[in-house]
Amino acid sequence: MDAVTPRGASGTGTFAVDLPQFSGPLDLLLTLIREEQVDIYDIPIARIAQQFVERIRTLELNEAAEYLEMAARLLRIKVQLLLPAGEQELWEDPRAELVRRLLEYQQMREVVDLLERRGEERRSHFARAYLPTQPVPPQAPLALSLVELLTAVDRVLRAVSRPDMHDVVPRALDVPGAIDAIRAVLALRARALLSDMITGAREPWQVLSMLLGLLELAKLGELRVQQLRPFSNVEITPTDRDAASEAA
Amino acid sequence: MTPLAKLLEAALFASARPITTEELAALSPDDSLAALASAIDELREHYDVDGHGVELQEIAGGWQILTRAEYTEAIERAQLASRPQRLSAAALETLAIIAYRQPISRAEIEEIRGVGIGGVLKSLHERGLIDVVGRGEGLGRPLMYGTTPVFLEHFALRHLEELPRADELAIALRAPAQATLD
Amino acid sequence: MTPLAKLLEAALFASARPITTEELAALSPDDSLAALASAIDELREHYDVDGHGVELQEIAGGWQILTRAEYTEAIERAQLASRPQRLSAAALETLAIIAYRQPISRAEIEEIRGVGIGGVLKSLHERGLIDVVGRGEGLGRPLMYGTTPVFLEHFALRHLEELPRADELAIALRAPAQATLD
Repeated sequence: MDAVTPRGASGTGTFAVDLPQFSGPLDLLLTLIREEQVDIYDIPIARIAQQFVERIRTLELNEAAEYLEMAARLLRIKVQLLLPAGEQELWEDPRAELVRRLLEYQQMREVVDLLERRGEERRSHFARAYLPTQPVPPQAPLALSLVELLTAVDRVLRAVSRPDMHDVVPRALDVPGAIDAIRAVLALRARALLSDMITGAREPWQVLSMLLGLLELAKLGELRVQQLRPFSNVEITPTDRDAASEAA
Repeated sequence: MTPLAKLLEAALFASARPITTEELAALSPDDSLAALASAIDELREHYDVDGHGVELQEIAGGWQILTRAEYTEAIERAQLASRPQRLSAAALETLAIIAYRQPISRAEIEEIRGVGIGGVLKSLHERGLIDVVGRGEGLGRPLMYGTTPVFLEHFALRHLEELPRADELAIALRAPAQATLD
Repeated sequence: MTPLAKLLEAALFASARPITTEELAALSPDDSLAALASAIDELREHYDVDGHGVELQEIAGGWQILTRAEYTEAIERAQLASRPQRLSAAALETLAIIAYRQPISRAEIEEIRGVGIGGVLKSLHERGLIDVVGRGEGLGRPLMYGTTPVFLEHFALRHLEELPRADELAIALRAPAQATLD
């Protein structure tokens, strides 16, 4: 009997395979909250965090990054709760975001229960299995215009022209282009900020090209790059060519 | 049975999937929609009243003949047909989220479930339960997913509206502002 | 109908092939063969006398429910008469990529679209819009797809060069991975 309840199995890692698997960290967290019979709006975070960490160790879930991330999140919330609250008015309960996610997850689980019931009901009926082979499956005529095809190309292009969040897309840097752009700006202005230079740059490779271009021009002595304070904007000033050669 | 009801029965028997009302109407263009509706009723009642091993169900915007649940066990025991596999918990959770939030991107689903879902999404797509329905506006213009008619068939739903509205669920999600603790 | 006749109907409906009398007997081991034979007769007569769109036939030593021949024509005609189908967004995007990048492998298309395209490829192929045009050089010598004469006909084009912006788009559609960092 003990082997089926996760609690009874703690300390005996070999039973892990017999335990109900969790579909994710939120599932595990919700299970703990139910087991401990605590209020979801007032989670005793220290206790739940400890339970959570213990459970992922017992279940050998510590391989899964998602569970570790949640464990870290719980510990961070615990620490935040220990810190003095400071300004009462501005204080926001660090558990709030977690509560929101748990409620959202719980709502989804309700839909899962419903789908499970409906799916099970449907599984208890068979559809017609024998289907006569039709000589040539007649097809409805196709409605398709060239405009639709070109619009589809557009959609594909718009999608591939921006790097995907999860993929590292190698892209050629355009340093000479950036150098031209910087020279053009400095020809008109005595002083420019880095933020001005990269406002038009929408993608990382453009920003990188601009940075490399700036460094290159600085090395050539065409301009000076200055940052007055850490994290402040970078100032770019063209060096007077004559002054530069005098100094040299 | 009327000739139209017989024709409907033949067409429904010839298909493993629900046939939409429009497709049924195309079977006999001379008959009115009212005549079609009453022939469908006639067939359903015939199966119910006369006592048949099959029944007529309204699914995915159409109609499908299915065996009655009481015979499933005997048929499976005699190995004349077998039930499809159940979906995994992960697949069901992902489907539930897509059904309620469609169109939705992979990242948004992962945010709600708290786990990566690459494999699940692929297998749901392969089973025809979900499809790409467009692209989102965000970074990288992510693919947006939605449910398909096969999803409705799998759960014997007439249409998506048959699922309870989000605010009808027992745990209605509070607005974020209300969820904060004070 | 008797309970046994209903059970037989459900089993025959759910089976993909004709069922022999022995197999039918396994459905309800408590019933005698005589009872089984009379239930089969009952079902057949019910379909014939009551007027149904289907009939019970003895085929290849077994029993099978089939739609009556008189309705097959109407069913096929109805499928023909159904309204023009539109391609899904996914199918359109895939077709567009193939049109401008042919010959192209499935893997390359999937790389550009970021999603599996098995089903889409199959339906475009069934529509006759694309076909296998050869094998690629890469690993496993993948099948390469291209558009067909049906595709050209559909747009009233004489050859592929008449596709608008053919050169420009073929270059633009190169997979991003092919752009190299220098």
